[in-house]
Amino acid sequence: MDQSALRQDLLRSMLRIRMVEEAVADLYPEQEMRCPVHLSIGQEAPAAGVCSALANGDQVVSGHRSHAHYLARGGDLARMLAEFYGKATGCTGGLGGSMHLTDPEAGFLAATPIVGSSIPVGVGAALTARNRGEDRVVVVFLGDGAMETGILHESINFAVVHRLPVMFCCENNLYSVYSPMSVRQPPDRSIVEVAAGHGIRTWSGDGNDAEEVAGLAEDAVQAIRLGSGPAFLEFSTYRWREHCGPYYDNDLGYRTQEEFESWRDSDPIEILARREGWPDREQVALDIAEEIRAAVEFARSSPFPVSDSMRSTLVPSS
Amino acid sequence: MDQSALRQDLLRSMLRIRMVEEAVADLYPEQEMRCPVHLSIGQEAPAAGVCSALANGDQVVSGHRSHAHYLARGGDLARMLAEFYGKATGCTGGLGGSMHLTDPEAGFLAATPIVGSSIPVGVGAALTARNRGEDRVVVVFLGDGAMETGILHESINFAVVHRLPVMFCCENNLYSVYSPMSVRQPPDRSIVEVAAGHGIRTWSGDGNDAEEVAGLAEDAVQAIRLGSGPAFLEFSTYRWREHCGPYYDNDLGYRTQEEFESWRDSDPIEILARREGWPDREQVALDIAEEIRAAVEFARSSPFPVSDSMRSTLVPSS
Amino acid sequence: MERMLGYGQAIREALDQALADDPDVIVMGLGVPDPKGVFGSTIGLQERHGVERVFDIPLSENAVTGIALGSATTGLRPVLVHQRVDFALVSFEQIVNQIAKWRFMFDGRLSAPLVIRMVVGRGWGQGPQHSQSLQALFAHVPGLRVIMPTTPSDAKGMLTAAIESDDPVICLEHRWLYNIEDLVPQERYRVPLDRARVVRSGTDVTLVGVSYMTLECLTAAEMLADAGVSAEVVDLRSIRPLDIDTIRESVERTGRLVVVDNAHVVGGVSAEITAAVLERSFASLLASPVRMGFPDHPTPTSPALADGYYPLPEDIAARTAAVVGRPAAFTPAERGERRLDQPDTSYQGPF
Amino acid sequence: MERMLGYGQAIREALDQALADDPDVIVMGLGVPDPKGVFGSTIGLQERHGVERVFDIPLSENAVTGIALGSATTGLRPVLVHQRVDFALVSFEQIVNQIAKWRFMFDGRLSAPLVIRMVVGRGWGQGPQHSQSLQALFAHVPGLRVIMPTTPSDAKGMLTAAIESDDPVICLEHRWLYNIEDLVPQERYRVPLDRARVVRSGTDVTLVGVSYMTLECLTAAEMLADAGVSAEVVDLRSIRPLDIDTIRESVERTGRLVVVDNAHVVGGVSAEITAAVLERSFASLLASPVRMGFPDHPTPTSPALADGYYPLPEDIAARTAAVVGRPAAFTPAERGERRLDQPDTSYQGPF
Ligand SMILES: Cc1ncc(C[n+]2csc(CCOP(=O)(O)OP(=O)(O)O)c2C)c(N)n1
Ligand SMILES: Cc1ncc(C[n+]2csc(CCOP(=O)(O)OP(=O)(O)O)c2C)c(N)n1
Ligand SMILES: [Mg+2]
Ligand SMILES: [Mg+2]
Repeated sequence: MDQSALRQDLLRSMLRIRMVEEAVADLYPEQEMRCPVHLSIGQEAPAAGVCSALANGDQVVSGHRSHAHYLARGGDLARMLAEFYGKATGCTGGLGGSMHLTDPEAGFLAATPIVGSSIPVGVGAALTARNRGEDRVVVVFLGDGAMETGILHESINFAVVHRLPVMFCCENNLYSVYSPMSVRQPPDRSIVEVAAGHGIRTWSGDGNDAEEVAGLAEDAVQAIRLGSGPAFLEFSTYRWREHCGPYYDNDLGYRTQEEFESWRDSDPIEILARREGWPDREQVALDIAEEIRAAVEFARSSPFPVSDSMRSTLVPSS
Repeated sequence: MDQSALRQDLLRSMLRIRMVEEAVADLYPEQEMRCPVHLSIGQEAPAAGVCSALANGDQVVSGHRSHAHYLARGGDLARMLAEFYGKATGCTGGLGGSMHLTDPEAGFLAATPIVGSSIPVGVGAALTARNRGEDRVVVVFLGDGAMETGILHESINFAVVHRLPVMFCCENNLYSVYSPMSVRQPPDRSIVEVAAGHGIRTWSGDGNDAEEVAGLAEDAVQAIRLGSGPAFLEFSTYRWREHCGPYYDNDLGYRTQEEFESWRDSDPIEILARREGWPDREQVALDIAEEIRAAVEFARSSPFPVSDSMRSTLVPSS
Repeated sequence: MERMLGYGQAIREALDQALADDPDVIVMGLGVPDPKGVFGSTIGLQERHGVERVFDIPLSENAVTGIALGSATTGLRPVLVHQRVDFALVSFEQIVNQIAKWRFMFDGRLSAPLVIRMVVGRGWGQGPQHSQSLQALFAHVPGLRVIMPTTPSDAKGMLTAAIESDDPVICLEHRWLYNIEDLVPQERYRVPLDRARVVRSGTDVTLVGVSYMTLECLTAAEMLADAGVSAEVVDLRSIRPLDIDTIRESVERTGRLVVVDNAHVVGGVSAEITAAVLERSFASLLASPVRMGFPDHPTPTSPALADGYYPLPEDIAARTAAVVGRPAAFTPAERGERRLDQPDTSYQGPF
Repeated sequence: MERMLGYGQAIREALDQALADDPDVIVMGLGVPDPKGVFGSTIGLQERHGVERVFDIPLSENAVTGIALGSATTGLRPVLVHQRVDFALVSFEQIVNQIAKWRFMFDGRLSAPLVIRMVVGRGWGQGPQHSQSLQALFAHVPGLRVIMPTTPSDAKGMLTAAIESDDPVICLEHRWLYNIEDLVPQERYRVPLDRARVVRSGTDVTLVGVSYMTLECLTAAEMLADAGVSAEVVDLRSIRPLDIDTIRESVERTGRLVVVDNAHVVGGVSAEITAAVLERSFASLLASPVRMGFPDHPTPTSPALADGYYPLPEDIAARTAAVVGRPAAFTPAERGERRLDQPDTSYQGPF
């Protein structure tokens, strides 16, 4: 793919994530999506860039903030929104909600919201690939907070020992809920450094530059496919809205307005749009808006699940 | 303390550990010590060296293989043996056995045998020291296997973030039960390297040279007391006997006779004895033998605990 | 002096007073000093008591639980806070293998005087991993104390007693209780950690409620009164040790027992209560005890599915009336704008 | 063809046949390929099936449990092995939050067909952290299957069924069962995962045994027979889902129930059985059911203390005789050289 086509794709992917998340934010106050939502507005680039480097059959695993990953990987938009609305047509039939997305056919394996807990699931998927001789890369998305969980370290070590085809992608957005790095991690060591301690190959880059992300991911995926074992990537980025929910929350005072503005000024969509030009932006936006409108319509008009239908088949009972 | 006096102390400490462990090994087949025992024969130097660098008030925490640490720290020998015999006079009154030693008055806080699980306990003790403004260093002994537990990484990170006075001492004896390093950790990264990834200061050295151990521990303890935060030390050493129990087990085939012999030839006691001379070795051995004899006598002749005495006071009940 | 206080405010006051009275008390947990202050229960404590005594933690609940233990066994009195009990499962090994057994296995030479607060979620699509109510898991572990205060005044008094206790205490706080208020004394006081409380007298049947379900039982009792059934309601409060004597005394008077747990029925606390009462009062029972709680599958997220998941007052009333031998149907309580995934309309998620 | 096989050999045969029949089956765990092979249950499997399918793991049980899940949900059939259930607690979050709920919370689009074997320790001073019997913790979690086969032939057949099941299965194996032998068919066969089994018929009382305690119940039943009491013995085998129907059917005939669990009584499986039988068969009960198990404190290490800790056949017989209304004293069974912390004299520790 030539670089311009790549940029167009990345732009479209990011804009789509942005517009979907903004639609969710706009609709959320209606109180019909009755589940927690962790929006990715402002940090669309890692999702778009990393997923652009993936091939059919590759798999993605994520955590609580997974909408962007699901969408960038090609997960079904209408079923995602239906899930937020708690509908039977949702991607988990209304059972999971926003924090439990899946679209296995699209290569989005699973997201679950206990921080750190889904990381080894991706490693296990890579083990399947190895054992079955399937040429597959598994991406595990995680946040800077997840770096503090023991299970992340155990998972990296296992992946390195077994040289598994797994790529850990850390979106470092500086916060875990309202907690800054300073109360959670040492000031004088970077996230790639602690990962590298395990003997895994690392890359890091500007997580608001989707093209840079795509390039690094491309390199890492290639190395993995050549059999060099797992990879770890860190991307610096920033979440614009509140940790969970549709609003801005800079008024809470856990971060400064200046910090927020300086990050907002490096909007990943505008950065790439400036670089590329992007003449048909308006048309792309119109198409996406229409897609979202239809998806919202689908979600709203879908039926709710019925209580008794699921019980017996989904859990063992005597 | 001049270097010769230090060596004499280290020699005495190591010989005492060796002779106690050998006495345990000799008596164990009588089947009166009815609990698992993890002997430290061959790896006495880290215990002796590290503990020689500690002052009154410092505290030690350990895991399943803790006899050497308990003894080097000054834990009560007779009560340890009584514990192995399951007696009421044991250091945990017969409730814990060999894997649950304590002598808080001597500065040996606690040992428990779930691998990794006692590591944060040492960090917590260091937190107490900080909060109470007590000038105290806490040592956490662990094995190479414990490096693979998530809780070790979480514990180091916390200690670094809070700059706590804790010293992690890893005895790398190449095996976790019968499992070699190759199936557990990557070939091309060292144990200090993965620790250093967390931004902790590290030291490493020959774990069969007690004098070297003592020197490194001295340095690290000093740095900690000066407020530079936690330290991580790795010592290479080797366990001579089986993982658990009194016998040799090279016949099992999980390690080679050559490997065993080459390590046995670098006997930590002989290395230092050669360096120092040690004219009164025989007298020291006689004194220790007498101490052991008396301790065994005490342990054997002590009464068993009585079932009903403990229940009500040690656990909440309505 | 007594004032109306919310559940979170009452807890905050207990923590504040403990921090003021004992320099060894510390409070830590994810988000403890943040602007939301764990549903208001820790707001302002760091400013008042300093960053060394009230602090945030890395996302490392397992190690921090061991750190709490290590600090407790060397003299501090830590209070560790989890915004969801589901998160605390990463530290289950520390709690079950170490903390619960610490005093016992070290023959009383060491102890683990610490408190772990855990919030039990409900509503607004908390779903399978954010709304479990896991008291039964802790209730099976000797060495722990497990409490579930229902009212703000009990929350303050029991938490105060928990911090002073030499035993480790697991304190489970239902999220929806944070939306109720109660008269709470201003001074420091203690409520025993092992006593159930009769919160409504009755003669026909004993209703035992766990945490938030006690409130539902009280509403059910009113409905039952209208139907001519006199229900006694017991607020369990203590999960381990269980105060079986209070329950038994009631059941021996009423002859009938309905336990309404805020958790899965199978293998839950309601089974232990039933079996324990039975062992003591077999001859007094006029009917088979009944257990109510959550169905035997994980909690679904969609409000459409959650609606059938939790026992409602009218369900409790209907089952109870049947036990008493006066079957009746009960119309749902008036709830205005409130939907079933909210305690009241002021609760609009997301947590 | 049937041969006498030990428990570990029977398990090994089940694993070997599963590995041979299905290329997606893998076996992993600490020490799996080592010379001791988890009490003999995995010996030689790596040599026969390769290092990619049978392998040792880092000391990272928590991540490896998630790795098992990830491999299971993408097509493998992993069997994860822990030499002690106590160690598995580090992975409790994975089991409870993820594995148990995986199929449910993903609406059946994903599943978690995996088996976790855990050995329950006893004897030779295993003490507080190496001899817990934690089935009640798993039994409270919907989505899991929990089994405790007692005999080698059940161990083989249930493990075979477990590996083929689309549900996650927790298999708890009592260490002392590794010292018994049984006739085991050579071919591959399945024993249902949710059926209790009547292992001795009787008319006066139903004795339900859990795992090793089933053997103690059988001995007690013989003692009782000598005293003129006819005890029916049920081997529970399945902890979740419970086969209450088999027990109820027995209790409705005998009118009396004694449950002997291999675990703490309080909040244990015996409470669930008691409550569930009661709900179905209240009218048939002639006496209050009785629960036996471990006292409500951690397991002490000294053999002197362990001696009073575990229910012995004579204790079971005495309690049962009392329930039947024919109180009697029973003399301990002859045990020769064996001390109470050994299943037989061949067991000389350390594990
Ligand atoms: C084990 C666990 N502890 C706490 C939480 C609550 N929680 C949800 S998201 C989150 C912050 C995670 O931060 P990070 O990994 O940086 O991801 P981000 O939200 O910044 O994308 C926390 C603490 C949780 N879900 N799981
Ligand atoms: C969590 C846990 N898993 C497994 C075990 C069983 N186990 C006891 S000691 C040990 C090996 C530990 O190796 P290492 O840390 O290197 O210490 P060493 O025995 O070599 O001194 C294992 C696996 C355990 N006690 N705890
Ligand atoms: Mg973050
Ligand atoms: Mg080792």
